[in-house]
Amino acid sequence: MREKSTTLYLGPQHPGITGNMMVKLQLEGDTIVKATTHVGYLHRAFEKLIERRNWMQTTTILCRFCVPEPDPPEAAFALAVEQIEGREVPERGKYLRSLVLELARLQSFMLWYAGQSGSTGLYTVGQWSVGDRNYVLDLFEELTGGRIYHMYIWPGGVRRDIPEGFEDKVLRTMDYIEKRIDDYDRMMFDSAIFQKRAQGVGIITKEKAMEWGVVGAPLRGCGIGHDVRKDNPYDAYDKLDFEMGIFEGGDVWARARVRQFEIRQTISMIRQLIQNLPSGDYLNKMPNPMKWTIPAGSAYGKVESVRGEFGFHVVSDGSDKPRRVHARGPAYVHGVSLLEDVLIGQNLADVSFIMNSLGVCPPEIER
Amino acid sequence: METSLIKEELLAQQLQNAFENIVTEAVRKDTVFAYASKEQVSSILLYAKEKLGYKSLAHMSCIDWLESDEFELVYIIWSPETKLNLFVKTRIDRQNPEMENMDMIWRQLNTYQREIREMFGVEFPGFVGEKEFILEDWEDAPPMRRDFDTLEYVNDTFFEREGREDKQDVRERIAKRSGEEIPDFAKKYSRE
Amino acid sequence: MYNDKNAQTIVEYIQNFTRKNSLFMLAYGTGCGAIELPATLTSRYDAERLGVRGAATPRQADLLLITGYLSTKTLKRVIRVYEQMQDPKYVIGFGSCTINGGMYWDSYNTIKLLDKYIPVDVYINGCMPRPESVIAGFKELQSLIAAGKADGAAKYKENLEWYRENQKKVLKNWPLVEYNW
Amino acid sequence: MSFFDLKGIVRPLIGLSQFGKNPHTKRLDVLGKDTADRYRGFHYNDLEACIGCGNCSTICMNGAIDMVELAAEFNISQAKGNSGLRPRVDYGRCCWCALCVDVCPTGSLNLTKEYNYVSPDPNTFLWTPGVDNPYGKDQLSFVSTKETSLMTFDRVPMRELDGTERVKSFAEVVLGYNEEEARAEASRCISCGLCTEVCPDHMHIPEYINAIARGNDQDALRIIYDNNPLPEMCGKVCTRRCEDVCAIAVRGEAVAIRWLKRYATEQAQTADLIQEIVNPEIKEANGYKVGIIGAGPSGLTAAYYLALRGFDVTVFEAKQFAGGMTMYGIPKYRLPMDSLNKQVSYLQKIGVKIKFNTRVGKEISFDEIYKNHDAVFIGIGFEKPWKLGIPGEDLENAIPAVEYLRMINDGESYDVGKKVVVIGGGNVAIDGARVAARHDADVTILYRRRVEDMPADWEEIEGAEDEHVHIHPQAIPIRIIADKSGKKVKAIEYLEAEMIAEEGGRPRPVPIEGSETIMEVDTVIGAIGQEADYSFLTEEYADKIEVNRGRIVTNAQQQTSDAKVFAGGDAVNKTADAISAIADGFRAVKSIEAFLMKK
Repeated sequence: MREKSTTLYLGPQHPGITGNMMVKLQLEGDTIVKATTHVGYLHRAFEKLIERRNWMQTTTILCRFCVPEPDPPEAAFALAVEQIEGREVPERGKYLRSLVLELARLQSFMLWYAGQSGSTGLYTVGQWSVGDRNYVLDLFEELTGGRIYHMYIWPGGVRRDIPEGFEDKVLRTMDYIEKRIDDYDRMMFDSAIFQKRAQGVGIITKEKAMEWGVVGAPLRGCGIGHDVRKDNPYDAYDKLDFEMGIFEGGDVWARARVRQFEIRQTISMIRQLIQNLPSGDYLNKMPNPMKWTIPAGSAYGKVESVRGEFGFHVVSDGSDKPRRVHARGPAYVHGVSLLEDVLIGQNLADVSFIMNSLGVCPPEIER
Repeated sequence: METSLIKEELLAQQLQNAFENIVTEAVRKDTVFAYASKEQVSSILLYAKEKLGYKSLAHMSCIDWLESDEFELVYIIWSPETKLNLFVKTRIDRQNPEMENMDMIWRQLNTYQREIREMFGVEFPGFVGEKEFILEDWEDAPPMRRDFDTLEYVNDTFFEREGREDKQDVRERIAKRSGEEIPDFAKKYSRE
Repeated sequence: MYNDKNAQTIVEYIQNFTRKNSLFMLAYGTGCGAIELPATLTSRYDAERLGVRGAATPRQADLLLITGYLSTKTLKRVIRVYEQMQDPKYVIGFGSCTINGGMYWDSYNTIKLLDKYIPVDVYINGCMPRPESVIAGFKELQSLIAAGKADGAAKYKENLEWYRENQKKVLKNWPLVEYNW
Repeated sequence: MSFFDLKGIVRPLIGLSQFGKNPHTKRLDVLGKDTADRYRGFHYNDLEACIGCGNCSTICMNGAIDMVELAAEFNISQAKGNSGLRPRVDYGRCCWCALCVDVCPTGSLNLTKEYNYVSPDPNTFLWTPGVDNPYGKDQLSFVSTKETSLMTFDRVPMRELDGTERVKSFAEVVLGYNEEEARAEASRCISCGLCTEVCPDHMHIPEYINAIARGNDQDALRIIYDNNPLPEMCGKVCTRRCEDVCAIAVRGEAVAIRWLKRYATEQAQTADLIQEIVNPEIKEANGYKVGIIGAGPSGLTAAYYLALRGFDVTVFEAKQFAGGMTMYGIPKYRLPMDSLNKQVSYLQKIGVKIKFNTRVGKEISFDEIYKNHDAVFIGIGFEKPWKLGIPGEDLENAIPAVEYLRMINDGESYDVGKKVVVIGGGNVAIDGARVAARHDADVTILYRRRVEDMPADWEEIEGAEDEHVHIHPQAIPIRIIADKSGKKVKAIEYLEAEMIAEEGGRPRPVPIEGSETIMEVDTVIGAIGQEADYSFLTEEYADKIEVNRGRIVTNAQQQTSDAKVFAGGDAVNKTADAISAIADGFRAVKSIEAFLMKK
């Protein structure tokens, strides 16, 4: 007997949804037969606003593109501007940028731990990891002056040099967090509940992955090893020793394993960056921000954010304001067409679980 | 700098050989531009995808060149082998903006095309996708067009908190205090 | 004390005391300020000791947090959510965006003055507010409740016409459902 | 995985290991009191250090910062170079990006550690930093330093001839900016406009600098010609008081406003080109005739703008060339002759008639000018040098500096010999010294006060030192000693002085008794000041036109006690620089127009 189909609106106000968005589900029983994503609840028209901002002002609005991880947008924009302008970044600036990007990745991974485990009911991990994440945010506060929005990476380098004694603090924090991650893993990855929920759920096949433009951890979870940090190294990544986590399977479990592997790589990278931090200038200063013009041209600057490739297509017409800044976040690919496809055949209870593992971040989709 | 662009020059040459009437340019490290006409874009993208290994679509973007009455569409594709970014650029008429639907080449183009249709009003004949993507009940001009003035819209639609009317302009105040008369043609150089 | 006109009766006092110590906030991250809520609720800042904790649906919630900017599309849902909530209900506005538009002051898609659309009891300064500020906001709201001054919901009912007029100015094509609260 | 997964059930119990441990939860009473040293909280503005340039307001992309006038009780300085406005921040807009801090030229605006503020009233989020949070002074966190500021505090250096190279000829010392340097220098400007108030002529400085920064040199020139017809001269020798109040100069080197003006004027190398670029609108002739006495800066300015307004203008100049003191009093290595002549011939193209070699009172009488014109402008300047007032100054080789400079500029020769003493500390003295140095003389400047008290520009003083001119400060000459013939100078005797601070005044030099020194010299050049020569005013007019302490008395509109006669330049104002003279001329034009058109 065929069950009657039901339409269910999941979100925008729903405790399980990853942000302010909505998925319209066509259900048969509790199996999804069709999913349609609705976004736009967080549309702030950044790209329109940037038309009215000059280059310097643009750098401060960018971090709001993606709230859980605000630094990759800053870095991607800076890279694009540097490409157009031909501005060199001093070596120390490159290292500090990478340091900030890795710290941002670390705190974002910790937030992911909370989201991923929370959506299976393992709330303790969330209490731990979000509580411990504050130690990373403390580092940011010390370095950049802000907890979440740093506005630290500028075209040409970084905004301020590191304060005194900062290196020690970073290393101490890393030691602490490294110890704690093992606890999270025991709680989460060793848990029978999590394993059973994650394995074989939300599968993306290898063939589909490239075709659909999957990036980041979901791509590496399909056994395909691509990472912007390795492919097109930016900042100090060509001087760092790290590995990509590549796992087969393409399910939530594989993606979780990728992240489990990479959070340790991140900690090791932060240690390397602190140990090899060169001396010298940290910023190749731009001229007076009110009169700063960038020669006409366009560029695509991309960095690896925790959820995958984050890029900015920047077009300059030679004036003091950008002509067009178009962001491409990983969630733009993962959160709309891919999500609609992956959800088909899954259980209703797994929706927020899968969304967490794909790293769907609505503010990045609609900007 | 020039000497290190071997890979980029090679790609530019390959495309140049395969297509007539396109202009290619190895701009900088990892970046190659190809300027083509509207009709050629799909064949270039297919060629690059199938023959040259540019398997991944990184981005699709639309730029409004109000001055020359054109929209510029940019497709940025990336190859896992050469690790180069290829920009395929084309310009279409702004008055009657239409572009070939290409979401069968890359599925993600579906999302991009939906956004560009909504934000710029570019039509993609034959393209299936819900009309409303980000906006809801939008009745004005497509907002990302440069002739849509967001500040004007805001002043018409939303409120502003009172209590800030006593602000002054430094330049005007100085000019008033000293009796300086700034000629009209110079005012465009005054501080905003 | 009994001569003071503003003095509360014993019943009101007990009512307010219990209300202020169990604020269930609706889990609805309307904007970017929501990123500090996990931090506020978890071990380091632990807002739960103030009696603040999440509630899954509007009908169980007392507290609506508007975490920053509201796009017009979300405003529609927020109004709906707010009207579904049962009395007593309170609203906290997070950060610059709810006060005067914040950094999206010239954006065509976000509202600027939250108090024109729904009543707001407390505003928290910041972009975005830190967990400390959020907790300060909760405490301020608690003291307002204890003093019987957090009367946003009553205001909304009284001035419904005015709120509706403002809401309709930005929300086109939406039949505004009348809830029987 | 089997159905019964023991490991999977037991391992999560690791959570129990945290049991009994001290929690890292912060106590409520310490919450919010331990922010980082660099936290970006509320603003704090040092109201006294702030000059109200409004740069913070301009950079703020949220339109959160307004410049407002504060209440009188805060005693905000309304002096020139201070707009008297102070920033007010709307915390309903601010995003704490701190760009305002990083562009603050004075470093007065900083952020504090304080960030906690909650209120049920949304109208209380409008704060004036420094007024609403005076305690912020002790909580500064994200501060503006010279190193982290986005302002460029160092000037693009001006290329100059080398000191030893310079003394060989009268070639121009300063080489001028090239395009790249000019753009870089112009882009340092923050366009606040504080400088325009200090400029006597109120030139539109931010506008033309901005035009240069944006690459529109011709627009810049057009803006400059709006109220200054001799910009090339100003670009080379202006006293540039504008640079003293430059917002950037509070912590760094002022924007090189003078050199940028010079750069803009270099875009027009001939008079024809100036006309082509400036292309001023010349009004139809209105039939009024205006006579101008003296083709100095004030006279030429008045002539130019009157001509543009349709007046029939005639300038009477006693000497062979126009320019007045700028032609005869400034050595050619600072202001080449061609440069001035080019500007004058542009004025002539516009329709200004100049009668050279026509000294009023000699070739033509003042009476004639007065009667034949509807209005008269007097811009005669100070050409008569003051006397030193010491014995021996009538000797043959004791010569006033203006006279010496005039002779050299006129192409006459004057042998100063090997050893020269210049008396005075103004620009004229330095000019005299540097010119003498170019004639292979060993030059010493005697000045009553200290070097830092010298009224001359520091650049000129440095230039002189580069050219091996000795400066002997705190030396008061008492007599010049003649040689055996009794006609020529042999030596000069002077007293050393010490500076005695006086209450309420600047320190005064007091001679030290018994410190008389005699220095052998060939020539003494005196440069202690000049005065005007009013001998052309016949008795009839001398009564009508009031002169007080050597200066013609005018009202604020440059009108003298005779309604038909206007005056300007050194003969009227005390500042004695070219730009003030130009300002006088410009003001006079407006009042002449008002005076005549009203009739």
